[in-house]
Amino acid sequence: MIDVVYFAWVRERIGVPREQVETKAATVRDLIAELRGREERYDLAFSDTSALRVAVDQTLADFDAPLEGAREIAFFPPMTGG
Amino acid sequence: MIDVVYFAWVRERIGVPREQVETKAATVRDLIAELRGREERYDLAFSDTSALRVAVDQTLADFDAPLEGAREIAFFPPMTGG
Amino acid sequence: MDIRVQEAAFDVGAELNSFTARAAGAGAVVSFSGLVRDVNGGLRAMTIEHYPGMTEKALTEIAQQAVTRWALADAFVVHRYGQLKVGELIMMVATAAPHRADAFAAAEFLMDYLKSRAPFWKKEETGNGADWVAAKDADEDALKRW
Amino acid sequence: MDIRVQEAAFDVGAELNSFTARAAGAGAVVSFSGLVRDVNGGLRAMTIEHYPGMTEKALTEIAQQAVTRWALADAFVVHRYGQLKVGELIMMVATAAPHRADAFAAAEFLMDYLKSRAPFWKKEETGNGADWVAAKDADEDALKRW
Repeated sequence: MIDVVYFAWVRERIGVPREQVETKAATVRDLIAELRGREERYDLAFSDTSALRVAVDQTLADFDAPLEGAREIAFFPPMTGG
Repeated sequence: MIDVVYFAWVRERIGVPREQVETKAATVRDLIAELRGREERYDLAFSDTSALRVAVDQTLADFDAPLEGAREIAFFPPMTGG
Repeated sequence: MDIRVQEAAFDVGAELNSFTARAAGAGAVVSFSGLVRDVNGGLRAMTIEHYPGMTEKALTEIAQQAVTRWALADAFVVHRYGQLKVGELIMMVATAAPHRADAFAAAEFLMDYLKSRAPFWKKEETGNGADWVAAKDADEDALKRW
Repeated sequence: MDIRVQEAAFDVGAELNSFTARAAGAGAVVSFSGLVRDVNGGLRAMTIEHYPGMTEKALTEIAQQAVTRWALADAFVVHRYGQLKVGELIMMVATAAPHRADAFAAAEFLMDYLKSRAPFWKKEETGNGADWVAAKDADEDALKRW
């Protein structure tokens, strides 16, 4: 089980801010593929990964980052602070 | 008659902050030559013009600046504000 | 080093005064503050979402990098989240160093990284609805100079 | 635009607050403040001499150049003269612009020109007597980038 959290329009498209996901995905990219297969709202939210960023355990990561040992995966658009 | 003003160590070497000078000097450089001829304290203060800056009527100028029409000439070291 | 993420408004003058008092030996203090700006007219409110936990972690890492790289005497970041009105302060950074060039460079570095690497997202609400602010290529490009 | 040359101390936080209130539409505000620093230990006091009349004129020209070149919403300079103690504020500049890069560049430009083109001279008093601070080549060189 892994915690998956969403922010900004990713959260709005998926409809929940956080959920627990049962997965055997090896990488972030594999997890995205799994989620897209679930329901249309996921397919829509993850349709353009170039518009997405990912954090593994609260550190920015690549889509190829391994999930082994990870507790929390976050998906969100490019940040716009400041 | 022209007002000549001095700041910082130039003022200290010459011993007065301001004086009126009767001169027919055509340029700042000519005025410096005249002053150096007057007394040792002027000769000392103006011995190294590379260490001096000049303003004509409160605007930074070159040593070749003409004095015609000028009312106030200021001599001082490079500025150290901020 | 003082890093704060808060919903409450802050007083930029009071923050600068207390930062300056702490860093008085440094000689040079630079501050940057960002305010909600109504670029196209009609902005009713801005809502800032963030990633609790990661935000503080990312800001602390960015500030520590700045302190190390420019030998800062001190650094300060405060960033708000929640709903803000036009003209309200969004955030502030401050840096203190012996020389002005270091204080300026470190403040610009902090801002560039904060813009694109700290997990904040802005949503703007106008008469035509609400939209997430798109990240600017220029902000991502700004990181390349460091 | 507000340019002040004064003997009295000033409150950097209060000045930043009133500048920010005046420039609220701008979005980005940068401030720089300089404090008396005891670099080698033993500094008792710093005395700043200036050229009344020319100082205000030079600062106004520098600030006007900054406002024009970076389309600033506003600019502010305050610089003290007279006797100052270690840790006291010497001066402050502030700039306001729609974008942070302009506010930062204009503040750095103001500082570089103020350092080498505004008629202020610093004298430092230590246990070994008093000496005029020498201008730094680096400060003159800093002007070349603009």
